[in-house]
Amino acid sequence: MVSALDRAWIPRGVVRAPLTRFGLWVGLWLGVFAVGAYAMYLCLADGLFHTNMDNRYVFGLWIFLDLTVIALGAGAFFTGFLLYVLRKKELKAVINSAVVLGLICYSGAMVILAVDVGQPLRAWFTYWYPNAHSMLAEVTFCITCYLLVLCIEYVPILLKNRRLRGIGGYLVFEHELHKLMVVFALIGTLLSFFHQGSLGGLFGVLRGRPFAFREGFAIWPSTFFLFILSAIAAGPSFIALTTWLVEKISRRRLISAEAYDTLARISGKMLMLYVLMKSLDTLFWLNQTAPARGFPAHRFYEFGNFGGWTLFIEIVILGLLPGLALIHAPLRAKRPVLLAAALAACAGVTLNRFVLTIQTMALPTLPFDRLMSYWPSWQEFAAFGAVVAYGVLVYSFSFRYLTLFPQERELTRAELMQRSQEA
Amino acid sequence: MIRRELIKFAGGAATGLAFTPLPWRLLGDSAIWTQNWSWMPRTPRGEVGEKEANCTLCPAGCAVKVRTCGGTPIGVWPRGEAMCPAGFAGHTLPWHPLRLRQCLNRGRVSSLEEALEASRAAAEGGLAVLDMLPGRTASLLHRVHLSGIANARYIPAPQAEGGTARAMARLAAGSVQLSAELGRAKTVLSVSTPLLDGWAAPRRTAANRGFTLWQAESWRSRTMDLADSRLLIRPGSETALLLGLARQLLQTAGVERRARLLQGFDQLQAAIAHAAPAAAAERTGLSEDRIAALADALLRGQPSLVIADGDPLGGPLPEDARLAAAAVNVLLGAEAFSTRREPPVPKPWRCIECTRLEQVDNHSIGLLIIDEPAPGLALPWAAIAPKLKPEGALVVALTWNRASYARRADWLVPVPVYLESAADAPPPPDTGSWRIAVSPAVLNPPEGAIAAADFVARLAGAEPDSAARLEERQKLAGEEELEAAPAPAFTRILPAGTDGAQLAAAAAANLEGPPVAAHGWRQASVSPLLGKLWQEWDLRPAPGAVTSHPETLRGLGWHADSGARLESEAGQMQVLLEADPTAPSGIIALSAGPAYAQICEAAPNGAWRLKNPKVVRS
Amino acid sequence: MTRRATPGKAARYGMIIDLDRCNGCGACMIACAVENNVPPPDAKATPRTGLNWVRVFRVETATRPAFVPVMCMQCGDETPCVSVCPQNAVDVDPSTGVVGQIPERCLGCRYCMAACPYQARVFNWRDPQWPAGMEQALNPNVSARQRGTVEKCNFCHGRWHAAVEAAANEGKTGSVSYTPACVEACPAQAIEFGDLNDAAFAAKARAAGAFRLLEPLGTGPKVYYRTGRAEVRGAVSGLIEEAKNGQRS
Amino acid sequence: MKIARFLSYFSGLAISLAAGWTVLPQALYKEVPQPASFSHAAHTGEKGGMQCTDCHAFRTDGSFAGVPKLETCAGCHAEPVGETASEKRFVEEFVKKEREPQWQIYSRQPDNAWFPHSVHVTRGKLACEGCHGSHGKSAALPAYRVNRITGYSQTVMAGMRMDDCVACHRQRGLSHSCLDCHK
Repeated sequence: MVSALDRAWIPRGVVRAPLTRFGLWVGLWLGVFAVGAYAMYLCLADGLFHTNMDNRYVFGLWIFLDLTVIALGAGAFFTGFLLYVLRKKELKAVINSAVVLGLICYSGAMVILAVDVGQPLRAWFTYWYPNAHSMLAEVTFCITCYLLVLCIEYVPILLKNRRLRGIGGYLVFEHELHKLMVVFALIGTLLSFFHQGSLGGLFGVLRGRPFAFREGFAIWPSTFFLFILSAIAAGPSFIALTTWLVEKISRRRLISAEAYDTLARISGKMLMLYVLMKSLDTLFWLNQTAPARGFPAHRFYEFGNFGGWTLFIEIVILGLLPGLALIHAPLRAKRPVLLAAALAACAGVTLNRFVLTIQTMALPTLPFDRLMSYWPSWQEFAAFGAVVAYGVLVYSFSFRYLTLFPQERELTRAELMQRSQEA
Repeated sequence: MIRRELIKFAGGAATGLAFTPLPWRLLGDSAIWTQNWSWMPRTPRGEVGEKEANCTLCPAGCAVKVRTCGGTPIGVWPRGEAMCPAGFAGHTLPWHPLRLRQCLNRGRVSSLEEALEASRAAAEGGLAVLDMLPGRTASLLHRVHLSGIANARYIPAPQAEGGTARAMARLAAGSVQLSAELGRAKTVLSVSTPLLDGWAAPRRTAANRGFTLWQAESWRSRTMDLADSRLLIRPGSETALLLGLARQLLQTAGVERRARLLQGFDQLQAAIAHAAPAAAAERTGLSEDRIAALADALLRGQPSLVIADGDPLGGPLPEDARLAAAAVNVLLGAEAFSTRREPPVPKPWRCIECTRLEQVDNHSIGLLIIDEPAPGLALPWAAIAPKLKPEGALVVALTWNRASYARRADWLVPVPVYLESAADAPPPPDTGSWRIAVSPAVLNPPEGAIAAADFVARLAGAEPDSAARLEERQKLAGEEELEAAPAPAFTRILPAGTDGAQLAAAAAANLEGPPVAAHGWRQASVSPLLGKLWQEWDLRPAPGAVTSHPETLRGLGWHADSGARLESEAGQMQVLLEADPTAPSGIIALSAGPAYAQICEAAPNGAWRLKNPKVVRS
Repeated sequence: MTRRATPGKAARYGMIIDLDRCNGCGACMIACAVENNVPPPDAKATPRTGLNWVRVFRVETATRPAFVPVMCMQCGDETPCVSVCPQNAVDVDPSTGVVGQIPERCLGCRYCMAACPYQARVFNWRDPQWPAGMEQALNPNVSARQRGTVEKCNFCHGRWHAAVEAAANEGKTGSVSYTPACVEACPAQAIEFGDLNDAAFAAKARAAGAFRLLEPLGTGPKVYYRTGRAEVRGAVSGLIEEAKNGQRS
Repeated sequence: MKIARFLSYFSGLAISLAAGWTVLPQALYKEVPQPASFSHAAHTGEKGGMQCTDCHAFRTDGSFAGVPKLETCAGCHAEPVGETASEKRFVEEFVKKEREPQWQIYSRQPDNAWFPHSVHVTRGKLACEGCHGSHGKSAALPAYRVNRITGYSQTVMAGMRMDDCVACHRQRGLSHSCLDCHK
């Protein structure tokens, strides 16, 4: 009964793992999710003292990961933009997957945020009594709206399912919706631009924190634009990485080499642009912005583990090097190089988010204060684990029952034909 | 088919609900609910008033006003003068988590009548009242009531405060009471005494204190931080420093002439003879020049005085150090000392004499009543225990809390605390001018609490009337004219107790065991709110904190930043080991608290010491 | 000690803290907690999770240590915490200049805490708890805060309320005067409270030896410090020049 | 498109709309009985002739005492004055036994709100009726209904919320900041 139902939902022409193996996989992640859900319950019902955050480290692991996850999820809007607006047809191969990834990243971030604030029941106050000057209000508005857009973008993928399209009206609806996708892609791009930027602005506007503070354009500090750039640089890399990972786990070929190449090329170009801008910004900040506020640059890098190495690794090793590898066609043609560079690009963005959140919190501002360290509690790790598990589960079900990679059917057919010819 | 219809129905219902007030009301109400959680305390409502009072938590007796709401105290604020941090939390003492509210007989809930009955039976074996806070009206009343009981003794706790003044009084002929008047001094040398942190009234030790302070101590105490000149000495070298100082002083012409007038000068000189500058310098770790500079400062900045009382919770300094300090004061002319006038006693009150603890024979007490009216009072149990009869001795603690004597006493009887009954503070140690600092009753004491004096009265078969007696005395004090206290002629004082050989031996004695500098802030246990100062911030050392230089800790094999048990022959206490690179090396600073009194012993020279201390990781 | 402010005419309340007088006793911290119904520490509380509206830092200098009380600076220019709050739970009262933090509106996102360079804001990591019965002794003029909200010093606004109410009762429409708890509590009279719109008080705040914390940040604090000791000014002010002078002395 | 196909949809819609507008908002409140019955009308007006402040007095320091304590009632009702059964019961149950009645207070504001009566009444010269309506003329105590979620009385939730305060203050140009009214 169950397996018949399972077969009926799997798209035509693709091969999926046996139900038992899928069940085991789902069970494993459900277990991870359950532990995290318990940790979240503790924080919500008991108070945030279950985390190791404190009055100094007001933002802990969660915010850092939130920022990272959202940066990596930027692949969704950027791919949509490239496909629907700039008509890069080869990206049709990954757009569905990108939308699902985006949906997971954004909804996961929202869940984490709801647990991370002290009074989640008052979260709607931000909509009702918004402070127009606050970057966080901007972030909240944009993320919610964009999450809505992602849901709308997810609907056609869902409705294309073999069982659902059988229901009268759904197919028509899906068709009509699809025609509007350009509009949604544009809206999504706009919203994404703003909230990626606002997330950067979140720290850039902290005029009391010279380590994070940046001057900028109009109301937006330079980190506003750097965040957009770094997110769209890392987004395609992340999609390439996840696609490769799904290929490995499902043991299927999902997209063509061309698609990989396109993703890598775009990522590389954007990364180079980002590295250039970031370097200029850093130089201006170290020589101009920070000293003007009474903090000579060396003061930021004389504390314990936070030496100048973070800056070097972030910009050169995890920025310039992968960027060079990705814009150089012969190099990125080698799959291991491409993957390593993509990984480095994602790691670079992660390190950037780490520096801006955790290091900003760690560095003392008062001259008579000292550096303090922070290590998350198990509840923080578990809660994040739950979000990862939630993402894996949503993606797994989407991958099994929906068409995330349109090229997969063709590639499978080619593979089967090749195999029968060999036989 | 049915399933599909149900889904449609649910869809319709959901759409409909969105257009009713309900979801929005739920959203709004749940948010308001977070502002009105049932487990959140409601602030009191009622008329706000103010009552004049004095803080009776310590001898400073600061003048305060008590703010009340509906009759309940909601805050204590200074009345013109200064207050210490504990004073501001004093009104919360009645609700202290350790507060004793019922009579307990070895942990079993009991009644006052039973406690009285058991006490009456045991009193025949010899009754003694140990007063942990002598000098109050209640202390006088103990003596009044005990006069009606045969074979009864009144024992004031040997306090750390006033140790130097008492040593000087002992040197003086007759039984004159003396008091060091900080207000009159220009230069003060404080030897291992928390002079600016609990020793004297806050109003005297705040900014603009009016005197130059030299602090000689073996660790960086709070007084050390605030002192004008700091002398970091080796632990146990107090006597050596003071004798070295005396020798320096004697080399000054005028001083020697004055000293020669002293009877017993030979003895003093004999002691000083052993305190060669080099020897004193070596013992204390200070340079000879530094000691000379100190002597010079004390001579130039007259009136000057030396206080060597020790720490209220870490224990007094050894008797020889106090005597040496007294001798130095005599050499300095002791101009900042005055005879102390005790608050008046109504004529008809017949009081029995005080018995010093060391005068009490061993195994002579059948019933010991401990009067512990306020937090933070401590006396090593090891000093009390030998005085009890080995068999059948009964210990009754008339106490505010269920911690300090709970393990030792057979009976715990609750007493009213600060603001629960009219009470007065004992005279402060830092001034000879007296007053009766009274706090009125603002709150009702818990059911079953009895004033300590009333308990003793009932034991003696008298009427319990401590409140009326306090009023009587207060009235009398109001009528008394205050006289200017004459400065005593110290040049004629005989340092009778000064045994030169003994002093010299003390100055050269070797230390036993690891050098522990025990200290404590007596008011620490007044309210859990005070934890803000050490638990939620690190302004003061937490009770039970052991601070030391990392090297020293490592040398002892103790691990920093870990909880541990400090064990001695008398008992054990929980401590927290903390490494502090700015701490002087070779010293273990123990923030003692009353728990320390339970594990240390009183040495023959009066100082408290830990016997064979060990740290065991817990 | 207390300067007057006229309703209708805006006040800019401020403080001048004399670091040479502060002896680090902590009376301000306890008096503040009592006045503002800040709960006693939980068994697991630490200096990093604790609730203190004013904290006295012990600052080592070349000579003897200095004690520096730090509370909310009630920043006047570009108040860092006000602009970041997503839902207007923080505002500057134009009639007093006090930066208000409204726990009832607070979402607990702690963005304002990240924004504050003085670390003057604290978070209720858990439900506040008083020992049984002690809640009777709470101050009726200040409400208790729930867990998950941010709180901070507001120059004892409960006392300001009480002063306004008392003035109204006497039918006065003129001025009210009040004294914050820490000012009343300080045994060394190290803290002076007043209206910076009052010329005499403002002159005192600007006198030689006076400075504000992290002044180059441009936050415009209304809490001033003063000291005659160069080494203290060097270690505390955050000014590079002062730090150099302090080391020299 | 046949209506019949959406019949179940519309029936769901209609039922939830009806319930959501009528029954459910009422279900949010629960009724708590007052300890005794009381007629404001019998005390005020021509018959009683008393003013609001005769019982709801200001203390000497200007604070508002709110609902009077038993001693105020007992000042007149040490013995029954009239002949009603409820008065007799009140005297027997409370005055004679010196038991303080635990009145439910319709307009009790949250702990975090600071509402000084002296500022509004003594200085602002506002009439009691402006906020409390015709409560002082009621012949019997209305039902005290408390919100099950928020714990506040319906009177507060309906007409004495922050929005109502703010509206009045805005009108008079009096609003400055949150701390004006929040404590």
